[in-house]
Parts: sequence; structure tokens; C-alpha cells
Amino acid sequence: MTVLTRRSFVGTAALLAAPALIRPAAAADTVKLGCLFSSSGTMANLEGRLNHVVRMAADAINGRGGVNGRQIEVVTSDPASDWPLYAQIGRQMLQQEKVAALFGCWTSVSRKSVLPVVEQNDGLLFYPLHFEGDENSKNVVYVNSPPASSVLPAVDYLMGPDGVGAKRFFMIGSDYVWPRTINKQLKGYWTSKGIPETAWREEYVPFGFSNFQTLVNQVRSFASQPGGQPIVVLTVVGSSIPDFLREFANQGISATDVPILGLDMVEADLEGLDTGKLVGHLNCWAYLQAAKGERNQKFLADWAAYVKAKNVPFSADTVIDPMVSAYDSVNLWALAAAKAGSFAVPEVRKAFAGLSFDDPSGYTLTMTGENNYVSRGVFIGSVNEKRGFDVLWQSPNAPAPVPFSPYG
Amino acid sequence: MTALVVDALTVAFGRFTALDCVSLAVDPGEVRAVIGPNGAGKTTLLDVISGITKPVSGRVMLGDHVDLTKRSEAEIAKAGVRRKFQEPSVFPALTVRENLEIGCGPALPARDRPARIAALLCEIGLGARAEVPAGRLAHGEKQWLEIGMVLAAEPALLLLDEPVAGLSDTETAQTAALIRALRRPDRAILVIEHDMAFVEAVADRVTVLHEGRTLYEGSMAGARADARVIEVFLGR
Amino acid sequence: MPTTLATPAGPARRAVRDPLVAGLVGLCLAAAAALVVAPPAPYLVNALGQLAAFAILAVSLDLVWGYLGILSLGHGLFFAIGGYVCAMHLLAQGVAATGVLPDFVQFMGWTRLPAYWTGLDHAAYALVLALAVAGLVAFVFGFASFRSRVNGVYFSIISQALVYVSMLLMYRNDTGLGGNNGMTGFPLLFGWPMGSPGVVTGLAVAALLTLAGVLTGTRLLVGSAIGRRMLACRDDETRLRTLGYSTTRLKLGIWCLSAMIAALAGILYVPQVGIINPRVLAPDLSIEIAVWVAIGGLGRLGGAVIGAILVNGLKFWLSAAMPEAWPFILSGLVLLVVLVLPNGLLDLVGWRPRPTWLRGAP
Amino acid sequence: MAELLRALLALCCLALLAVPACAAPLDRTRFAADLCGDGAAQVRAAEGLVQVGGDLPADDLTFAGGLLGALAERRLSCPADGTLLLDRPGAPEGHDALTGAVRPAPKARAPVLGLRQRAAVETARGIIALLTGPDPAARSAGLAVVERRIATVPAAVLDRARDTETDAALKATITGLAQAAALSSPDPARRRAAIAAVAASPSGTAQARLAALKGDPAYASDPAFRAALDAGLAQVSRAVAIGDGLAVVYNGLSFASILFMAAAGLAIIFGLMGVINLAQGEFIMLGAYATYGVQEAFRRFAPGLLDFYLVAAIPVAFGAVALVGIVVETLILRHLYRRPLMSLLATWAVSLFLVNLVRVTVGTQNLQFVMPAYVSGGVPLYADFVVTWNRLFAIAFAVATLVVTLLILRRTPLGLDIRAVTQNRDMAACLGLPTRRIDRLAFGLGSGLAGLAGVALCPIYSVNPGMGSGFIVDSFMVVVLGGVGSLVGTLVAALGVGGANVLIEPISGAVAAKVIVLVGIILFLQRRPEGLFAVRRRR
Repeated sequence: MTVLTRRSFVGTAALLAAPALIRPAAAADTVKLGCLFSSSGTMANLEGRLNHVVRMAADAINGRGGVNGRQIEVVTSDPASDWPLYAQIGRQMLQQEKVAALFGCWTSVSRKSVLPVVEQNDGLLFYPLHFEGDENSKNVVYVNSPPASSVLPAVDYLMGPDGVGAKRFFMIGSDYVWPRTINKQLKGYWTSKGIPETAWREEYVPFGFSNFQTLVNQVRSFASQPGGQPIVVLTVVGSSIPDFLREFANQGISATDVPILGLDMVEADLEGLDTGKLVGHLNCWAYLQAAKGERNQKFLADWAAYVKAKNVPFSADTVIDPMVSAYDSVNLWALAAAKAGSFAVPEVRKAFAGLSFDDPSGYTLTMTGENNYVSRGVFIGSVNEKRGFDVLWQSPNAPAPVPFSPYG
Repeated sequence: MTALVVDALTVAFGRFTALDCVSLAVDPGEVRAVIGPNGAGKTTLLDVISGITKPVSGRVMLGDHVDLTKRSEAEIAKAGVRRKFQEPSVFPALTVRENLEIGCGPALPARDRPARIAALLCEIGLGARAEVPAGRLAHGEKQWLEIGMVLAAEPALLLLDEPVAGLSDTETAQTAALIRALRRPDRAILVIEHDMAFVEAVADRVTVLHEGRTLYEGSMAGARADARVIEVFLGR
Repeated sequence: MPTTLATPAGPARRAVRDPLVAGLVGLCLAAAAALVVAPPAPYLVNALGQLAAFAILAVSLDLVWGYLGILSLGHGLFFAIGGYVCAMHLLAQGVAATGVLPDFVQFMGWTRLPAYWTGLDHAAYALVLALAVAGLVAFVFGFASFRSRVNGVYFSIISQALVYVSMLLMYRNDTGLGGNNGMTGFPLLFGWPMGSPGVVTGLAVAALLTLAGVLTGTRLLVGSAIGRRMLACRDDETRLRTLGYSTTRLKLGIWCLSAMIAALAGILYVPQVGIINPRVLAPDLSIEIAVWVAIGGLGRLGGAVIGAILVNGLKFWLSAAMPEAWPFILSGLVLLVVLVLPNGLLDLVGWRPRPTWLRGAP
Repeated sequence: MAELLRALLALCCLALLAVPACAAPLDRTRFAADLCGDGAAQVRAAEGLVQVGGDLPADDLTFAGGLLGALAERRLSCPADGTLLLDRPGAPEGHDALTGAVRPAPKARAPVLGLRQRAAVETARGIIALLTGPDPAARSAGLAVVERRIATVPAAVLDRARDTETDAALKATITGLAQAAALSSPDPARRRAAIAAVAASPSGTAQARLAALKGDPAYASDPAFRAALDAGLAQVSRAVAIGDGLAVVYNGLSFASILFMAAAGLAIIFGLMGVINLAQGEFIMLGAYATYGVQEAFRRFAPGLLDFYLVAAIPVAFGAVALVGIVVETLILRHLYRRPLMSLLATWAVSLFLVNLVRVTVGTQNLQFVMPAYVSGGVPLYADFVVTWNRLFAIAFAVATLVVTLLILRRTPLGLDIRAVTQNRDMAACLGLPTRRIDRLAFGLGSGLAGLAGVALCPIYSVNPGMGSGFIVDSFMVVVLGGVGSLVGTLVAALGVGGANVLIEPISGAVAAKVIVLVGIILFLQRRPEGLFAVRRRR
């Protein structure tokens, strides 16, 4: 029996060591980039797209001759929406695959899970999502906007004469730190504008919550109170977004009665909805598919061609902000590595200062030496009948990012 | 003094009344047989006495002072009641010796156990099979092992649920002999059985149950003569 | 009866007869020694340490499922209790050393750690607290369930609901333990920087040694008189009760012990992955623990260890190497084991310590 | 001189106010140009139209309606030289707004409406529909919009609508609305009538409008006004409370119907075989995907009947999922009946497999469903209580499922067999019942019910591979709480859990509601493990 156990141990050991064996050792003329996006589990529908975008961006750079004379090799994985697994795979990618940079994470918790890993190994993680801010690690590049530089302008717009002159606010969010941080900052902001506390209400729902009848009833009765134009600031995430929108429309509340500002709402959330009754609701991102300009047209065409050529299991004609942010991430890294003339993380990090990139949104992204945040434009989108967003408003320029909110 | 008093016991499962105001009293040293057709409530009676089923109303007293209906199975067992089930209930994953050791009960000090177990092994004739897992025993051996287990704690009240079901004639005769040998002045034995010859051989008195009610109580000969008993039980 | 008495009865005999456990304990010790002498790449060391933690968790479940017939679909709760208390200890230690409050505490608007964190910066107190809380929760839940004779699949369903409720509770930001983001960013362990090679190796060695200890201890337990009562209770609880044994007390004791072992696994797991969040309370994870045990071989402590290491090792490897295939492989593996190899993968190598009639058991 | 001038000016103003009928007809060029202008111009054009709408000739209204409709539907194209109406967004040619001539559309701006602009355009289109709509339905739709924005609509519009309306019922509604609009009229009698009219159609908004009048000076000085207002407010408040109560009942029923649909199949499978089917959620998901398949088939082969795909999906989803269930039972579960805990793991593996199979073959995105009129939107029934059709569909569906399932169990030979096997498997086998076949059919029935739940959920929830995972804990709790083997128990438990959730949610929030209800069930089951309705059996 001891022979058998030894055999099973040898087997286990071989399994553990196997990753080193099954992959050909990296050829001298390639540099590896790692992806940490789930293709299974709850985040699959959103994160899954980003693996392909990173590949597409890397292919384009390789087509132009690569970086520093080397071709990029993209290593993908499936952390299966299991947060500790992001850390585990991230560690493996940094230590074993020796990737030059990681591109990954959608939820805050997955980023928080990978954060100590990149810090301990001095790696580099490009994070393509907007998030709650209040964090600044030298090992993470925050490619998307923190709330102070994206949400506040959008709410400002809605409160102003061009928007709806919003006076009262019903905040509905999933119960975790991103919605709570945003709402906290909003409350601070409103207080600073002299708006009384009675003008807002805050409700939180569990993840994956879908039974929104009662909450929509509450929104309706909130809206019928006097005191001025109400709006809903919606920070629920995932499948709760379409479920909320559906109930809202079915109860006959239209955007002209009570507009919804859906801060995490993207085109993918409208898949499967009849948006005829949702026209006019708003979202706010650093990129919208309807952005004008040649660069966006080219990006959309490239993505459609890539989906077709590689048989990617996602829609060819839906592009969402995090996809563009992931695309920007690869390009920013390539620019920095080329500027530094090296793949070493400290060198690349030094090269971030003063970097600029013309991305599909039409804005020019810039980075400074102060922090690892990126300046992005702000778009406000309005839901149209075709399950997309029209650009209702966009910022005149890319405002400097504010990592730590003054209203928190 | 009586060893066991069953007083106006009623048990119901949903709308079905399994025992309807059944009473009986067993004297110390007596072997009492409970007979009756299928569904008469015999096994339910044993279930109530051993605490597995709780009655709707009525009491079961052990001796003069111990109310069994208020106690859990383990407490009832500790009070000196042991039951042998109809299906041989032994622990298949344990050896014969380990089964008997558990049969000694938690109260017996560990140093007294080996002697008790050795004696029992002799008594039930499984000395040679002591280290065999009980799951591998033949049906008859399991019956014997179970009897050994219930005897291990020297019970004051022994409940036997069809002890000879599925046994050969020889084995039945051996079992009858064993039960007679188990008689003691300080021990009452309650046997449930179909086999009339066996009942006649071991029982002092019989109680006949029918559809949850007591039909007759007395000697076996009296039962054979009783018209109602003949009609519902023997006659069919 | 001198001859029968001379035969070693109980634990000693059984331990000798269980070379699998003996071999695994030896391997753990050897691996721990190897890690100290010639450590491989840190991520491998870390992976090995995590596997050992999972193996401890699997042993804790096997103890109640395999030996007592109680399938808990809520063992993630006890694992999480260990993990959360450990995380609180690490953060409290960090606060003591650096004075900086964790970000979720700042977010709640607290200027210092709440009162119930007092003393958590002492490792011994944290350890005792974790085990005590896990034991207490297990006691309350177990007492209520076992007393009213909640058994079999009912117990499984109710325990699953329990872990699900805990998940919902911990997801709430107002619960005050980090909500969805959980706890992370542990700076120090006993004063050493987290993630340094020494700490990584130390944690892995600690996990391996604990695994060896837990294996030895549980093996001695299941080989003892109590172990025999556990098997008896698993196979025929009513019979055992009518022999005068309070099975409620037996089950409750083992259940609490198992919960504490699971908490121990959680304590060892969290510093190695660097994060704890309510995801460990997802019903799926608790079912997965049962899957490890079943794959390795139910009712054999060694089987649980092998199952946990095999499934998680495969998961670590395949989620990077063949991301698409992993769920299919796992479901196939479960069906294979359930249908063809009722005693787990140990059947494959002809390991048959139990006769086939036992296959009908849980 | 100056005095005279001022008096003249005042006279002119008075004349202008008093005789709006002499207002100029619509300046079509300017109107078209404004719609192509910036947001402020658009608002100006739309609100201006609302203000003078009561006096504009019908052809002007029709013209404006056409332009506004095109703007709202993004068919309005704004090249440098005028305004074009397109047939559809992005069409290559269009009609000139002013001349109606067809000419090619150059690449030009298609204005996007901001929310203010959209509201103004909606109101304007509403009054145009009210005044010029070809049939009562169109006019009543217009009236609904006007009612929502009554504060911005001048009385002249309502007066004209009332005077020209031919449909008696609609006329009465308009009259009521016109009366209600006079809340701030200087005439006390009209004001009281307005209060009564507002109170006659109660809602939260009406309540707020009336409550605001409490600050009116007349409330303190005029007892008649005070009495009218108090009476009106009391009436509205009571109606709103009743409406809210109805909403709670409806929400509870709707949640309960979902729970029941998800749990009904489980109740049969668990009750009969003691199998914990962890793949039940995935069976629901498969039912929803089967519905999608039916929709796509209709789209391709019978587009005219597309609206009926949900009905056609009922037998298809039932059959398809029942078949999957029977296959799973035959291949896997029948080997595991004596090992319930192993069948639990096996069904978990099946669920993992199904989710990933669908993910790989169909994709992870939410499926796109056409929502026919009978499952989209809703109708305000009383005060603020809105009956949403999709929820009503689910409730009706659950009731139908309950009735049919009970009939199957109570009135058919299969049902009798199933009940016999559930109650005493060994006895049934002794009596010669083919328990193997009954198991398989019952498992098929239970799975098919899950498939039906999938159909009912399509109009309510998002359909994607992971949709089933959220149901499993809830539906098991419902089954166990109700008592194993009792479909009526499952129904009662679903009603109880749904109702409790809906009642607690407004008080303590959605998360806490769920936690409280689940903890309550756990505690209850620990006191009474057999659930609410299970018959006490011999152990």
C-alpha cells in the first residue's frame, strides 16, 4: 500500500509541476502578458469579452512589429469568478510565466485579492473598470475613472438646467463597497451644495437580487412626494440591472417621469430587454459605443472583424467601456515599455509619466508621474430603442483623475 | 409489584390509530407473549416501550416508579430495558467483539468488559467469529449476536420482536431454550411472535392484540378457546 | 481469556492497519522538511500550503460524513469563521504595528477598531477565539438539529440554508466585516512582512504539520471506542440509542470537533491567499468539499486528503492550462466516482479496506 | 402722454391675453428650425406648441406632430439646408419638413433628445394626439400623457379637447381632468369641484397635490374649502393605503408564484424518491432556453404568430426538460436510489455540466426575447397599484400548474401510482407496481414542471446560463417547510415565504428580509423537521 500512496503522491506532485511542462518555454523573442478575466461563473458574460480584446490589441501591436523587438504572447486563464483564485493564478503568472504585466479583474474584490500579489512580486496590474477610488498602489494602473471624476460630472449635469434640474435622489445599489462609496460621495457632494438630507433615500439589495416590485413601488411613492424632480441613481450590478429596468418599465414609469442614472449600466445589460419603454434613461462611462470619430469607427470594425475571424462567442456589434479600457491598457503598457526600452516593471512604471494615447473614445488619454491613474473623458449616454446608448453629453476634455474624493 | 405496566396507551399516525387504549401488566420473572395479526399494533407497542415512538396518551411504567413515556431511548435503555429488533440490528462495520462491547452499554466500567464479552461469546456460540465484521455473518448468526448484545447489559426488561422469524426449526428450538434459560426472578420478558408453537413453549401468559385493541389476556390455552380470538386470528 | 485479551484492541491495532494514513502523515512530514531544506518556487510552496489547508477541511467533513453519516453542506461556515477571525488577527496586528486602520473600517466611519476586536492582535487569543466561535456556532446549530432528530438529507438542506444565510449576512456592508470586499491587505505575520519567502514557506510548513497532526488525531479518534460508536451511530442510530447511548451527545461532540477542525483549516488558509470574503460561504463551495471527500473515498481519512489535494491541484493547474475544460472534467469526475467507483478513486488502485456490503451506506 | 402710452400698452397686453384665438398660426419654418436647434430651442418649440396648442388649426397640429414624432424616434435629420423627415433612422432619403418633397438625405445630424427636451416633446405629442387623434384609443393615449403633466398644460387645451370630443366616455374623463386642473382657480366653487375631481382619481401624486393645499390661505379662512379639502384628502389617503395594501398582496402573490413554480417539480422528485435534485435550477434554465428556441422557430417559420410563442413554448419546454430529466434519471440517478447523499453530488455534477454546456454552446449573454403585449407593461388598477402583466402571467401560470399537477396526482393512474410509491415504496412494489417506471415518469414530471417554471420566468427575469443557481436554496426551503410529499404544503410554504419577504422588505431592506425569513425557516424546521403538512409516519 505504501507503494500505491507513493505513486499517488508522485502523481500529485507531477500535476503541480505540470504547468511548467505542458507549455513550451517562452521563446527568446516574445514577451508575455497575462489575463485575469473569468470565462465561467457569475462574471463570465462581462469579463469573458476582455480576454479577446487583450488578444486583439496584442495582435495589432505584433502586426506593427511588437514591442522592443519582441512579439507579445498573451496568456489567458479562467479564475471562474472565484476571488481567491484570481490571486492564485496571478501569483502563478508572475512567478512562473514571468508575465511582464497583468490585465485583469472586474469586481473590486478580485482586484483587492490580486493587489497583495502584485505588490509582493512587484508586478503590474492594469485594471480596466471604474471603481470606488480611494486606492493608489504603485503596482496597479487604474485605467478607468474614479467616481469623483466621472460620476460627479454626470450628476451635476442631471441637476443642471440642461439635464432635468434634479432635486431629489433615490439611490438603489447592490450592497457592497462600490455603490456605498459612490452614494457616500454623492451625499457629501449634495450636502456641500446645501441640499437637505430629506431629499434623498438610500436602499441596498443583495447580489443577484431580482424581485424589484417593492422597491419600484417605493420609487413611485417617493416620486409622488413634493419637492422637485426626482431621479434614481442606480448602482446595482450584474443581472439586477436588467431586472430592475424591466420592472420599472412594466410599472409604467418612464424616463421623463423619473430618469435612472445607471452607473454600471452597459449595452450588455440591455440585451434581452425591450428598450422602447426605457428610452431616455442614462448611464455614464469613459467610453460609449456611439462615440464619434474615425478612431472609434476603426475600433468597432476591428472588433467585428476579430469576432468573425476568431469565432469569438460574444456579440460582434456590442462594445462596452471596459473593452476599450482593456484595449487602452495594452497600448499604454506597450507605449511605456517602448519608451522605457525595457520590460522591467520599475522602468515601465517610470515611463508612465507624460504618456499619452489617442483611444477610440476620441479623447487623448494621459498619465502623469503623480499617480497610476489615467485621464479619461466622460460620456453621458441615453438609452435608445436599439438597445444601445446615444451620446447625450460629453465632457469638453479629459479631466484629471481625482483618486481620493474630497466628498468621501 | 409489577415489572411493566402499560396503561391506556393510544398511538396515532395521522388519521390511523395504531394503538387504541391498550393496557397490560407484566410481573417480574414472567415471559409474556403478545400475538395478533399483521397491523395489530404489536411492533408499535414495543416502539412505545423502548421510546422510539411517543404516544398520544397513556403511560408506560417500568417497575412502580419509572415513567418510560417521558424518557428518551437512551434513558429507557439505561433504566434496564433492552430490545431485540425484528430485522437483526447489528452494526455491520464493527466486529462481533466490538458489537458486544457496545452492547455492554456506557455504564459498565471498561475493566469489566473483557470478561463479560468473553462470557457472552461463549453463550451465543460466536467465539470463533469474534473478530469478523458483523456485516459478514449469516442471518442466524446475526440474530444470535443481537441477542448477545441485548443481554450484555443484564436487562430487567427484555423486549423480543419476532426472535424466530426466518429461522429453521432447529434454530427455533434452540432460541426457545435460550429464552427459557434467560428467565430470572428479577427479569421480565416480552415476546412478539407469530409462531404459536414457539409462543406456547416460552410464554407464561399471552396478550392478543387486534386492530390496536386488547382482545384477550390470559393463558395460551385460554386464547385457543376464546371465540373472538379464533375469529380474528386463529380462524383465518 | 488471556489469548483474546492479548490481541491489541482498538486504536493501536487500527492505526497499524491503516498504512494510507500513516503514509500520508509521513509524506506531510517529509514534504515539510523538504520545503525547509530546499524550497521550490514560492508559488508552488504556496499552492502546497493551500492544498494542505483544503485537505484539513476535507478531513473535518469526512469525520462527520464518512464516520457519522451526517453530510454537512454548511462546512464552509466553520471554515469562514476560522478565516475571518484569522484575518481580524492579521489586521489587528497590522494596526498595532502601523497605526493605519484597514480601509473598510475607515469606510464605516470608525476611528478605531470596534471593541470586539480587543485582544485580537494576540495570536493565541485569536486562535482560541476562532475555535471557540466555530465550536459554539456548531454547538447551537447541532444541538437544535440533533435534539429534534433532524437527519440525513434534511440536515444537509438545513445546513446549506445556514451557510447561505451567513453569506447573505456577511455580504451586508453593515455587518462591519468588510462586506463583499471582505478583508485583505494583511501587512504582517508575527512581525514579518507577508509574502516574503520565509513567511510563505513557514505557512506552508505549518499547514502541512497541522495536516499531519489532524490526520493522526482523527485517526486515533476513529479507531477508539468513540470511533466505534460513531460507526454504530452511522449505520443504525436507533439501535445504538436503544442500547443506552445518547447519540445526541456523541453526534454533537464530533460535530463541534469537526467544526473546529474546519476553522483550523480556515485559519491556515487565509494568510496564504491573502483575502477572505463571503464567497467562501457560497453553498457551492460547501458542496465542493463534499465532492473532494467523495472523490477521494468517503469514510477514509486518507481518501479525503487525497481527494482534496487531487481536485484542488487539478483546479489550480487546469484553470490556467485548459480554462474551458475544467468544469466538464470536474463534473465528469464526480459522476465517474458516484457511479463507478463508490469508494472513491482509491477503488482504482484496488484499495479495499472495507467489504463491498458497505457500499449501501451513506 | 406717457400715461396714455402706458394705458394703450396695457390695453394691448390685455387684448393679447384675452383673445388668444387671434394668435398667429404656427411659424412652421421657425418650428422646424428650433427642433434642429440646441436643447433650449427644442424646449422652446415644444413648450411653445403646448401653450398655444389649444388654438392652433388642426393642420398645424398634424404638421407639428409629424415633426415631433420624427424627432422622438430619431428620424429627424438636420442638414444645413432645412429639416428632413426620414422613413427610418439613417434612411438615404427623406421628405422635406416644409414642402414634403422627397430628396436625398446628406450625412447630417440626427438630434438626440435630452430628458427635458424629451419630456417637453412627449407633452406636445400628447396634446396633439388628444386634439387630432383619429380614434378614441389614440386620443385617450394622448390624454394619459396630458394627465401626467397636467401642471404644464394650459386649460385651453383641455377645454378644446372636451368641446370637440365625440366619444362620451372620453369626454367625461376630459371633463373630470379639466375640473381637477382648476385647483388654483380664483373661483372657490371651481376650486372645491377641483378638489373633488382630484380626489375621485386617487394616487400618491393626487395626495401630494392636495396636501400642498393645506398651506393655502383659504384653508384657514374658508371653512367650506377646509371641509372639502379635508374630505378629499381623507378619501385619497384611504384609497392610497388600500392601493398600497393591494400592491403588497400582489407582490407577495407574484413572488410566491415564482417560488412555487421553482419548487413544485422539486416537491415531487424529493417527495417521491428522496433525491435532492441540485440540478433543478438548471432544469428551469433549460426550460427558458427551450422557450427561446420556440421563439426563434416562430421567427423563422411563422413570424405572423410570433406573439404566441410563449403559449407554444409550454408543451415544448415541458417535454424537452422532462426528456432531459428522464435521461438523467435513467443514466445516473436510478443507480443511486439507496444512496441519497450520493445522488445529491451526482445532480450537482449534472448542474455544473449543464450550465457549462449551455455557456459553451449558446454563450453567456442574456437571451433576447420578444415580449408580446400580454406579458409587457401593466395597467394601473386602483390608486398607485399597478398590475404588471408579466407577473400576472406568472401567477396565472402557477395556478394552472397547481391545478393540472393536482389533477394528474389525484385523478390519473400515474398519479395514483406516484402517490402509492411515495407513501410506501416497498408495499407498492409488493403489489406489483412497476416502481422503476413510475420513478422515471415521476422524475420526468418533476423536471417538466421545472421546464414550465422556465417559461413563466422568461418575461420576468434575465435568461442566461447562470439563472438557475439562485433558486436552489429558496426552493428547497419551500419544499421542506411545506412538508415532503405534499404539493399543497409546498403551495402554502411558497405563499408564506413570499408574503413574509414582501412584508419585511420595506421595513428592514431586501437583504435583511431574506435573512430573517430563512433564519425563521431554519428555526421552525429544527422544531418541526417534518414541515408544515407532512403526515407523521412510523419510523
